[in-house]
Amino acid sequence: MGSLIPQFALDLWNGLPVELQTVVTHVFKIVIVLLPLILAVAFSTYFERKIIGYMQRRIGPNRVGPLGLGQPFADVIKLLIKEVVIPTRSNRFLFLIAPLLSLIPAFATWAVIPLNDTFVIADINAGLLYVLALTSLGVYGVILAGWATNSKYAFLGAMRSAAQIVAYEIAMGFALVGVLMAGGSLNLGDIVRAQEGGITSWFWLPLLPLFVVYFISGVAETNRAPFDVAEGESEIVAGFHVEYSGVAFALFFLAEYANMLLISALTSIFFLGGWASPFEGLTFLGDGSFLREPSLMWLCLKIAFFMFVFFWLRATFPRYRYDQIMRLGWKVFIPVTLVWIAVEALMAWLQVGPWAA
Amino acid sequence: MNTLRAYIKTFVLWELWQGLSITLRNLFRPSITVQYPEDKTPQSVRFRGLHALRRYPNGEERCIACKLCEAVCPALAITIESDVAADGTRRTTRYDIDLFKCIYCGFCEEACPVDAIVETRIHEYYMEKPGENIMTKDKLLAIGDKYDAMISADKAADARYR
Amino acid sequence: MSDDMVNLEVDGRPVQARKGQMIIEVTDAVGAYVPRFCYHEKLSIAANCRMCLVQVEKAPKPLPACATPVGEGMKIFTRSPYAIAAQKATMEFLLINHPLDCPICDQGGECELQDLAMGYGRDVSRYTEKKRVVKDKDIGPLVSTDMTRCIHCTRCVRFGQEIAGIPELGTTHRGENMKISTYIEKSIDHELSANIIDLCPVGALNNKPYRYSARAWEIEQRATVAPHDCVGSNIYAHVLRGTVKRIVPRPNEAVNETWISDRDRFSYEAIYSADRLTTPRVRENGEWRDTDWESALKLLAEKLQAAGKDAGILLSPSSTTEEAYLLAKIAGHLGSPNIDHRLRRQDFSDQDNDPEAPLLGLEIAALEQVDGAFVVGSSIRREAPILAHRLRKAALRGARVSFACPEPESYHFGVHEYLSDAGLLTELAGVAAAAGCASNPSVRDLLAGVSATAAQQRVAASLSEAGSSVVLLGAIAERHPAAAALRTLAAAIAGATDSALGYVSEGANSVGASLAGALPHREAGGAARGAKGRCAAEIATGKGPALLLFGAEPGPDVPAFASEKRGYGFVAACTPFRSDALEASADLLLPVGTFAETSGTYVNCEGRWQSFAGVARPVGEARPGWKVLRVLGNLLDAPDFDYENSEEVRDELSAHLGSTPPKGGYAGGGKPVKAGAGSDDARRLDVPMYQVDGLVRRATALQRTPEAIRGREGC
Amino acid sequence: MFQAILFYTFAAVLIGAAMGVIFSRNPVHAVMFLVLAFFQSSLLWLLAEAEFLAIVLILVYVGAVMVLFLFVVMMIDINVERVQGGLVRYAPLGLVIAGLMVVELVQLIWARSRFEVATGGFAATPEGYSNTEALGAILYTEHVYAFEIAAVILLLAIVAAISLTMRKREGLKVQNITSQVAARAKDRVRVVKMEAEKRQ
Amino acid sequence: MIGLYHYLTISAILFALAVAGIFINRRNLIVLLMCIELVLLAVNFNFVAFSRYLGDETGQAFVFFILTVAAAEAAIGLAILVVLFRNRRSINVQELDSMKG
Repeated sequence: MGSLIPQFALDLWNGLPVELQTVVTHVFKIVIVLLPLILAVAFSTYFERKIIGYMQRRIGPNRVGPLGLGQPFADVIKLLIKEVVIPTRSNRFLFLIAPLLSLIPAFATWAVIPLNDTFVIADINAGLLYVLALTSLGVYGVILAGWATNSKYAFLGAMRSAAQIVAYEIAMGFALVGVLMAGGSLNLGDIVRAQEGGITSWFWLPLLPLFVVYFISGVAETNRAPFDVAEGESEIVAGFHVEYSGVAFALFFLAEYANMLLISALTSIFFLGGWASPFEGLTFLGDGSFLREPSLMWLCLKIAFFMFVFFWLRATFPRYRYDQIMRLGWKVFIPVTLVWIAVEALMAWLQVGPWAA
Repeated sequence: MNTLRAYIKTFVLWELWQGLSITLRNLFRPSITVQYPEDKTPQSVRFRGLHALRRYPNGEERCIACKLCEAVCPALAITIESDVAADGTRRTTRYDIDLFKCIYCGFCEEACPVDAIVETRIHEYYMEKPGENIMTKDKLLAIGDKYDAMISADKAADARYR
Repeated sequence: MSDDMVNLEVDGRPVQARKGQMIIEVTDAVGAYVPRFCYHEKLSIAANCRMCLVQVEKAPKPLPACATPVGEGMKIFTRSPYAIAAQKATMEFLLINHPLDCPICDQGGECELQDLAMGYGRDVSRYTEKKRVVKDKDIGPLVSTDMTRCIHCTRCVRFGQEIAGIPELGTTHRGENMKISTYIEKSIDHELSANIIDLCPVGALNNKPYRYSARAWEIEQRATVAPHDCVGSNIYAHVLRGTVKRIVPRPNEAVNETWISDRDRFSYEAIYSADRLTTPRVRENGEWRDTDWESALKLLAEKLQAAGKDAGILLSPSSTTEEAYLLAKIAGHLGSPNIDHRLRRQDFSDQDNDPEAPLLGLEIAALEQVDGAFVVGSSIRREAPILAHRLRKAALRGARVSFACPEPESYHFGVHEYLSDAGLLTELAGVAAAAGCASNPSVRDLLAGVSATAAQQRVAASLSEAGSSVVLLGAIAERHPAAAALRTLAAAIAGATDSALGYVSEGANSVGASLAGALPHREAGGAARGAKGRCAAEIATGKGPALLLFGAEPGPDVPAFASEKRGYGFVAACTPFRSDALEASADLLLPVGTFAETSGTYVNCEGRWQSFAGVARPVGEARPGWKVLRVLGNLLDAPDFDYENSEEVRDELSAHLGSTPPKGGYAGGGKPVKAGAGSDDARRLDVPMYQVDGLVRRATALQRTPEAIRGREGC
Repeated sequence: MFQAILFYTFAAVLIGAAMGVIFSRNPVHAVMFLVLAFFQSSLLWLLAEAEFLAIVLILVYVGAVMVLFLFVVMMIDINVERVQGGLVRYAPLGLVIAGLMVVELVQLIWARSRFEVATGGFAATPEGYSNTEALGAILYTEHVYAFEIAAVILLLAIVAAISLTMRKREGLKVQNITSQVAARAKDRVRVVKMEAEKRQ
Repeated sequence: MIGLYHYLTISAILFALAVAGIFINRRNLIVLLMCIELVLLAVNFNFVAFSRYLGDETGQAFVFFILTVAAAEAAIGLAILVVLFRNRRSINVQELDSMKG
C-alpha cells in the first residue's frame, strides 16, 4: 500500500497538524460509507419496484436505461428539478428543516456500525446506546414536518407516526437489552465478535423472539408497509409529507430508505452475526474458501436479504389499522420482549446458549 | 386442542407465512405485462372511445338534432342547440360533448336514430389546454370524416349481433 | 238522488252520472283513462278518431266513449282485452299513414300519438303498401304544417268553427285522400288561431317560430302572466337554459280558459330581438356610449334630485304594479306629483271622476253570462281577444251585443246593432236619449236636441230588457278627445238601464298602476294628492329639468312626446329596447327586463292580482325594473327602500290598499260635463293590434302576419 | 485550542438556545430550543468525557421527554397570545434577577478560582478507561438501592401518568381481536333447514 | 485549558436564565415545566463538572438519578397539565386559582 502513494504526499500528510489529520481521515471515512449508502438507497427504490412488480406479475420499471436501471437517476433528477412548494401560513423554517432532521439521524447512526472486523468510523464503547439515541431522534423530522405544514392531514399523519415510532422504540430498546445481555458489550463490534462460530451461534437462535420483535419493530419504526398508517393515502392523503415536493420530498424519501438500510444493517449485526460467514464451521468448503472467511460481502448480503424482506412484506400485507398497530406495539411486543429477557436471564444463570462458557 | 392449535398458529405467525408464501411463489412466475405502446391488447369493435359525428355517403350530415343523445346522456355531457337549416331541415347549430363529463357509456350511440353519433375505437387522445375537452361539432365531424372507413367496418362487423 | 242521474259501472266500480253525459266524461271523472285524439272538452264531439273505443256490456261492438251517452245500468270496461284489442286495432290504422318521423318532429316528446303508440302500437308494422304523402300548406308565419302527420281528428277544424267563429281550416276530399287545409290558399288570420297548435294531438300543426329549436323534455315550464292586454292571460313560458323558447296557455277557467291570443303567444320573440338594450347607455356630447349601472344610476339620481318637484315620470301601463308603486314612491320622495301612466289619453278634464281603478265591472267569466252588452269605443277583438271570445260565447247563448265604434270591425257572431254612422258622441247621445237619461243632470246639456234613431233605440232596449247587462268603454273611448263626455254618457246609459259600467283598459296593468298611485292626482290607495301634478299629455308636451320614461317609447307609446318637441333638460328611459326615437330624445338608457325577466304583479281588469316570478335569464346587463328602481330609491336616500324581493313591494302596497276591493264604475255625478272638441278619427285613435307595445312591435313572426301588415299600412 | 473552540461554540449555542426557550412566543419553538439546549449540553459533556451521560441525555431527554413535550404542546390548543401576553411585562424583572444571579455566581466562581491553584483542565482519564463501565460499576455496587428506587419511581411515574390521562369514553365499542382471529365460518353461520312453502 | 470553572460558569448562566424564564413566562405552564428542566440541566452540569474534576464517578451516578427523576417528573407534570387543560381549557397559571378540580 505504502508504495502506491508518492512520498511527497505522505510528507505533506505527516506535516499536517494532528487535529486536521483526524478531521480529514474521518471525513474520508464518512464519504466512503455515505456514497455507497446513497447509491444503495437509490437502487433500493429500483429493486423495490422491481420486486413488488414481479410479485404482482408485472415487470416494474424497464424504460430508462437497460432493464430500467436508469430509473433511480431519472427519479432523482426529476425530484431535484421540481419546485419546492411552501404552503402559505406554514412555519417556513421548520418546514424546511424537518426533512434534514429526519435524514441526519439515519445517516449519523452509520458512524458506529462496523462494516467488518476493522472498519468502523467511530468505535465507541456505548455504541448501542448511541444507536438507540439517534434512532429516537428520527421522530423529530416527522413531527415537525407535520406541524410546520399547517395542514390537518399532515398533522394527523405526524401524530400517528410519532406515536407509533415512540411505541415501537420501546420494544426495540428492550430487544436490544437482550442483545447486550447476550453480547456482553455496548460496542457493536464486540457484539458481532461475540457471535463467532457459524450460523448456529448467531444470536437469532437463542434470541429468536427478540429477533422477530426487533425486525418487525424496525419495519414499524420506518413507517413501512404494513405499518405505514402515517402516510395512509386512503385516509390522510400522504401523511406528514403531503405538502412536500421536489428536493424536500426527496430528502424524506432518502431518509426512509436510509432508515430501512440501517434497520437491516442493525438486524444483521445484532442477530445474524454481522460480517461473519454462515459457513464458518463447515470444513468441507476447503480451508481458504472465501465462503468461510468473514467479510463485508456477508454483511451486504444480509442487509440485502432484509431489504428484500421489507419489500416482500410490503407486497404481501394490507395496511394495519392504527389502533391495532398500537395494540401490537404496547400489548404484544413489549410483554414478549420482557418475558424473553427474563428467560434470557434464566438461561444466563443456567449457563445455556451463548453463555455456555 | 383446537385452542392450543390456534395459539401455536398465532405464535409461529402461521397465517402471515401463508401470505408471504403466496407472494414469494408469484415472484417466480412469468409476468403478464403487455408492453403498451409496442404491444396492444386486442380491441373489440364495440370499444367505446372518442366520439365522432358521421355523414351520409353524399356528404350530408346525419345528425338531425333530435336531441335524444342529449336526453339519454347520464353524465349530461352533451349540449345541443338546433335550428331550421337553410334547406328547411332540422339541424344542429351546436353539438358539444364535454369529454371530462363523458363516461363513455355509449348510450348516445344507442339512442341515435340515424347512427350519427358514434364512439370510435380511438382511445389515445389528450388535451393540452383548458377547453380542449369540449368536442365541438366541427371536431366531431372531422373525426367522423377521418375515420369513416374504420367506423363503417366496425359497424358492419358488429351488425349481425344487433 | 235526483231523476236525471243514472247508475252505471266503470271497470267494476259503481258510478253515478248525469243523464246525457258521454262515457268518456264519466271515465275521466273516475280516473279511468281512455285514449283519445279527437275528443276535447272545449270542442264539440266528432268521434272520428275511434281511439276511445270501449267495451260496453251487451253492446254488439266496441263503442266510442266520446260519443256514447251513458245509460242506466251500463257496464263499461275500459281496460278489458276486448277494449284494448279494439284500441290497438285503431292505433294500427292511425299509424298506417303516419310518417314516424318523431326524431325531427317538434311534437316529439309531447305528442299524444307518440304517447299512445307506446301503449297501443305494434312493435312492427304490417303495412307494406305505399304511404300517403300530403303536401304542406303555408298557412302563415305562426303555424307550421306537416300535413303528412295529420290523423284527421279535426280538432283544428272544429276550433275554427266553434271557438274562433271563422272556419279557417276545413276538410276536403274523402277517405284516404282526405286533407285538412284552408279552402283557398291563404293564411290563417284569426287572433286566437295559434291555439290550434296546442289542440293538434300530433305534429301536423306546430309552432313556427319555435320550429326545431328545442325539445319538450329539456324545457322548463314556468308560470307567468301575459303582458299585452287587460285580461292578464295565464301563460307558461317554456324556458331552455334561461331563454324563453315558446309560450303556451296556462289553463285558468276564470281568466283565459285554455286559450291565449296569438299576441300573448308570440310576443316573446322580442325578448331576443336585435333592438334589445344590453348595457346602460349614456349620451355624452351627442355621442352614445356604454356605461355601467352604477354610474348610470348615479347620474339619474343626481338629475332627479336636482329636478326635485319638477321631475316628470311617464310609465307604460304595462309596467308591473311593483314598478308603478316604486315609481310613485320615488315621485313622492322627490316631491313631484308629475307621474302618469295614461299615455294615450287626451282628455283629462274630469279625471277626478275617474274610478279608483278602471275595472271591468264584472268578472271576466261572468261576461259570457250577460244578456245584453254595449261596447263603446273599442275594437275589442284586437284590444282584448279573450274578452271578445267571452262576448261571443254570450252572443251564441242569445245575448244581444251591440257596438258603437268608429273603427269598422267584423265580428264572428251575430251583432245586435253596430252604431258607426254618425260620430261616437252622437251615437252615444242617441242611445242615452233612448234610454231615458234626459233628466240626468250630468248629461242634460249633452242630450239637448238629440233624438234617438231606431238603431239607437234598439240598443237601449237590448240593455234595459236584459236581465244582466254591461256597458263597456274601450280604449278608443278613452283616447277620444271627448272622453269625458263619452264616459258621462255611458255612465248615464248604464245607470238608466241598470247595467254594469266597465272599462277595457289599456295595457296589461292600468288597474295596478292606478292602484299604485302612478297618477298625477291620486296617491296609492286613491287619496287625492294635495298638489295636483301634470297629467300625461302635459308631461309629454311640457318642459322641465328631468323626465323619466319607464317602459314607454316616444312615438308609438307616447305620441305626444317626440324628439323635436322635447322640452326637457334631461331625459332618461328605463326600457328593454332601444329605438331611434329613444336615442334621439333621451340622454340615458337603462336596460330593464321584459315581463319574462322580472318578477312582479299584474292586476287585470277584473281586479285580480296575478304575481309571477322571472322566468328567463336577463339579456345582457338588463335588470328587473323593480330592482333598478329600488337602487335608484337608495341612491336618492328615499326612506323604506330596502326591499329584498318584489313580494315585499307588493305586500307593502296591498297592506296600504287595505282589504276593501277598489271601486270601478264612474265616480262622477250631478255636475254637467261639456263635450270636448275633436273628431273620432278612427285611424288616429285606434292602435293596431300588433303595435300596442314595444314587445309586440318587435315580435318578428307577429309582424309578418296579414293583420300586422294591415295595421302598419293603416297607420 | 481545538477543544476551547469547540467548548465556546457549544457554550454560546447552549446559552442562545436557553434564551430562545424563555423568550419564544410559540411554545413549539420553545420546545425546539430546549432540544437544541440539551443537544449542546450533551456535546459539552462529551467534551468533558462523560460519554455515557451525554448519550443518555440525548436518549432520555431529546428522544423521549422532549417528544412528550412536543406532543402535549401540539395537541392542546393553546391561545398563544393570551398565555404569552405577560412576556413583555415580566421580562425586565426576570432579566434583572437573572443578571444579578449570574454576576454573583460568576464572581463567586472566579473569585474562588483566583485563589485556587487548580485552574487547569480535568484530570486525564487512564488508558483503557471506559466511562460506561466505571459508571456501571458504581451504579450496581454502591448505589444499587438508589438505582432500584429510581426504577420504582419511573414505574410509578408511568402508572401515574397513564392513570391521570386515561379517559373512559362512554359507548366505545372495542374489538376482541383474539376472538375475531379465532372465528371460523362454522361457528358463526347456522344453516337452517326449512320446509319449502306450498304453492298458493 | 477548559476546566471546572468554565463548566461552573455555564451552569450558573443556565441556571440564572432558567430562573429568569420562570419569572418571564409565569403564565404558561408548559414553559414553566421546561424552565424547570433547564434548572435541572444546570445542576447536572455542576455534578458532571465536579465529578470529572474530582475523578469520582459518584457525581455522574447522581446525574443519572436526577435524569431518571426528572423524566418521571416531566411525565407526571405533563399528564397533570393535560388533565388540567381538558378540564379548564387553559394552562394559564394565573387562572388556575381554584382548589376545586
